Amino acid sequence: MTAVIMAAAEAVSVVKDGDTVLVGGFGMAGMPVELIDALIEHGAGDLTIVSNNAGNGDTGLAALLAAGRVRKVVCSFPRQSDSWVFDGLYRAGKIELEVVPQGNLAERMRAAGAGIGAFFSPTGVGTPLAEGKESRVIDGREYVLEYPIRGDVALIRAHVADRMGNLVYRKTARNFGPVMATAAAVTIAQVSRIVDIGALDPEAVVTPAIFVNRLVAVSAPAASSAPTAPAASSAPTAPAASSAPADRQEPA
Amino acid sequence: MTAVIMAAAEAVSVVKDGDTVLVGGFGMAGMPVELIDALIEHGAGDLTIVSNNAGNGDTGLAALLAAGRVRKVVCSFPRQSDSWVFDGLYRAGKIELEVVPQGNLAERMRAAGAGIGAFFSPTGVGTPLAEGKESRVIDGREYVLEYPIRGDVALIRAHVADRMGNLVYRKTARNFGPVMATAAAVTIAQVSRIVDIGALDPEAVVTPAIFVNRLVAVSAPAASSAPTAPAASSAPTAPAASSAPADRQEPA
Amino acid sequence: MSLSREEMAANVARDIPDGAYVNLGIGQPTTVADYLRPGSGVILHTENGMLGMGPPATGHEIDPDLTNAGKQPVTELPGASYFHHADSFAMMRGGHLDVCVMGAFQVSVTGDLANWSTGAPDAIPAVGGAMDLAIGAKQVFVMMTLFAKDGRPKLVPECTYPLTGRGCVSRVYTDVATFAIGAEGVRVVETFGISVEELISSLCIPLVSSPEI
Amino acid sequence: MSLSREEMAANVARDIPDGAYVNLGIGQPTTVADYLRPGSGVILHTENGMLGMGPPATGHEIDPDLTNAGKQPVTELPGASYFHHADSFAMMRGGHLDVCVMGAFQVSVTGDLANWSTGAPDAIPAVGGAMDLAIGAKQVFVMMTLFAKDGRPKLVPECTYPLTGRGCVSRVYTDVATFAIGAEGVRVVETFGISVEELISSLCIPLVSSPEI
Repeated sequence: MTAVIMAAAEAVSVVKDGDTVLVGGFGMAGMPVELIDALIEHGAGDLTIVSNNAGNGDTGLAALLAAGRVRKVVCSFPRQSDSWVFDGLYRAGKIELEVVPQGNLAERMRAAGAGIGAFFSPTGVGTPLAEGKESRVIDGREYVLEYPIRGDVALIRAHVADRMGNLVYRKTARNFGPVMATAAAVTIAQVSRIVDIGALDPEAVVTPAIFVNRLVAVSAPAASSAPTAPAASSAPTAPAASSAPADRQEPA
Repeated sequence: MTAVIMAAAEAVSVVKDGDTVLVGGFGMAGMPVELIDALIEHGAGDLTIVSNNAGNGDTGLAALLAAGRVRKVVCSFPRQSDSWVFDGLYRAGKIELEVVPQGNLAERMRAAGAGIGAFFSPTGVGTPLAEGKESRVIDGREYVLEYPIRGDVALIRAHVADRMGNLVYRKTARNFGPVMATAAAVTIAQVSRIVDIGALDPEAVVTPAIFVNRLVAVSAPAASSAPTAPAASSAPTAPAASSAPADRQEPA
Repeated sequence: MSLSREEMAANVARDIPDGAYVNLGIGQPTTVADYLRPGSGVILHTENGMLGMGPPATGHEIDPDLTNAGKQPVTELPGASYFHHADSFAMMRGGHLDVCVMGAFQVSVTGDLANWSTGAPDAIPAVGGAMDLAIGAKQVFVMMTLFAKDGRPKLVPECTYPLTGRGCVSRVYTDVATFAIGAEGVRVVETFGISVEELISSLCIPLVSSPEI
Repeated sequence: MSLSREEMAANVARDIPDGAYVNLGIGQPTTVADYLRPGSGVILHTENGMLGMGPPATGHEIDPDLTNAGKQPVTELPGASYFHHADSFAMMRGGHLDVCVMGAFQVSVTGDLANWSTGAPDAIPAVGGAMDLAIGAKQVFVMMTLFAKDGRPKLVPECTYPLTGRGCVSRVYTDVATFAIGAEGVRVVETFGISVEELISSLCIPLVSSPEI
């Protein structure tokens, strides 16, 4: 079935207690803030959240965590300068954490979407994140066996959709969206604009409609002040962090 | 290094006797005919060719086979209505054949390009093409372990390149090109047109320049009478087969 | 009266849900597109990298860069998208297609499919995307005559030809009957010019009948 | 005189070949971009899905949809391309990047890298893309002070901190010396305000010197 256009509240009502929810975004770029707000309102709990980070500031994913709805976070980088909500829950023993190298995180979801049962990954060999995992030497190189990560629901943010559900993204806000869309039983995409069928260039569609079940138009997404025209590259009008701190522990 | 623009003869001179060469195309769509012609002229032999088909008619891949340069073909579908060159060589015992299900063929090259050591594939389980291969039940479903296919060289055809080597394709001529570009040590792309850096939409680039080593401009590729403007969809001017026969054995 | 190929294609088309994402195999299954209800919203996938495939191209529409899996020129519908082969087969293998329709040499009572090789020693093996489609689509519909030219049934206790996929076929559309294959075995959904009793006596397999027959 | 961070970054930049595809890690390594020769043709990759990343964005250029791996606003250069996360990491893991530059807590004489965790029991583990970069790039350059704040060397016989990747580091750029790690062990390429003898006595590892030193 092609995508169905609906309001955020209706769209996220498919999420059930105990579900695994894939949440797009790299920091706030590509984060479906309005869908997460609707999910908080919806009330489903005991969730496992798969996302690159574990929330920034007090909005989006951080707000979902603060509302006590999340049992476990699977991510590559929970600890950031503004991840105080997660940090507090984690230190209080109120949330589980599975840290996955970012490439394994992306590839494990890709595997779920592509029907791959498991794959031998080059990443993490000889590190604590490979402990207890099956490994194998292939052609002289050691690999670790990694399994798919599937979602019951994916919440992603794209830029423009057509009414069928074909999606294009905008710059680095693309990040995990296209992969997560393939890996969940139900994919809900928040977009800035929905255009008529035929308005997107078939050569430039990034996520084909087959991967998108529900579309939610959010004309002024909180996570982005991006212009709404697909080809526009002019400056956004809303203010943005002018000197975001580095989010990794700096070892040097 | 960004891609270097050169003539076909110079571009393919990198191919050595005994190399594995990935050749793009699905039938003639996306087949880099001029690069193959140059490879025949170049003279390298004892080649292993990885391609979806094993040549059509008497040009392109079929001509390379007819010239006696190919030791082995790895493909999903050698037998077609117009694959007489391959058929003759095969029946005469003059060429080796490894038949790979088309999805495994694509995914094995993708694995090579993505650094995956091996993967458990759902395809082929319980069939003769899985015989002798390792299998495993994961989450109640059986899979077969498949290994990467790497190329020494990939010969592909795209539509437009910029001078860095970023590529866009045209319609279903895209097929194996983007995957093969990632899976070979040296990727040579034949394109209809080379444009200035900045002329391609960064959101619509299909093969980033990092995967392309050599660019060959062929203004009127023999395999296609496609218009050269990227967005054009007007009618081609050259004649084409109006009723191509089905290329699969029809079991019904 | 047994059905013509066109009538079989119409039967398959009737069972494809509105809005489904569908892959039609090369040869006979391709003709199913002709019988889809206008406005059904069915979206066709072709393995060579496209969703939203339109009817065959004719005359000035013919474009060598736009073909179907049978390498025949086709057209593009509004809302189409193009993608590369690994993405196309990930779509298939990852279970995203609702229905695929294929021909067959044999289908077994447990839904095993044999449609790529007769195992003849002099045949050149060729499989294409059949094995990926067989295991990937949510539902695999087979379209075939029920009996081979030599009269032997093609719906069999166990396939004797090399398999394409195991336990993957859910419906079999033939010229004399339509069958559903599920946990309960093979069920006769409809017959054409033949009674269920005649079917049972001509096939060497256990059959259950739908109540309405 | 030992080098400033800026001088270390300049040293790294000097060794990046023209036209290379390069990933600069978060923090100090990001500053290497400032020292690339204009016209070097070096193309920057950022793990969050872009090749052809430009300098930091300022003022009206700032776009929340265009950031680097450190989530700082950046710009786009002509010839850029965007791709999704699986493609971006396939690019890294598949060995397509020529060079990556990262910081480190420790590097071992065999090129093991430890840069994601001190193993402190109260630390919240977080790895990001470091492990993928470490094993994926053709060359891994490390940029760090040679001694920790407590004076202990960070170039060590064996890493005591949890590993990021095994045997992956090929060059170590520090404030007092630059090292190359290869089959022959650790070679001192250049020293800054310190003699090779002093280096040897302050590090507990075997060192070979380049002839030119």
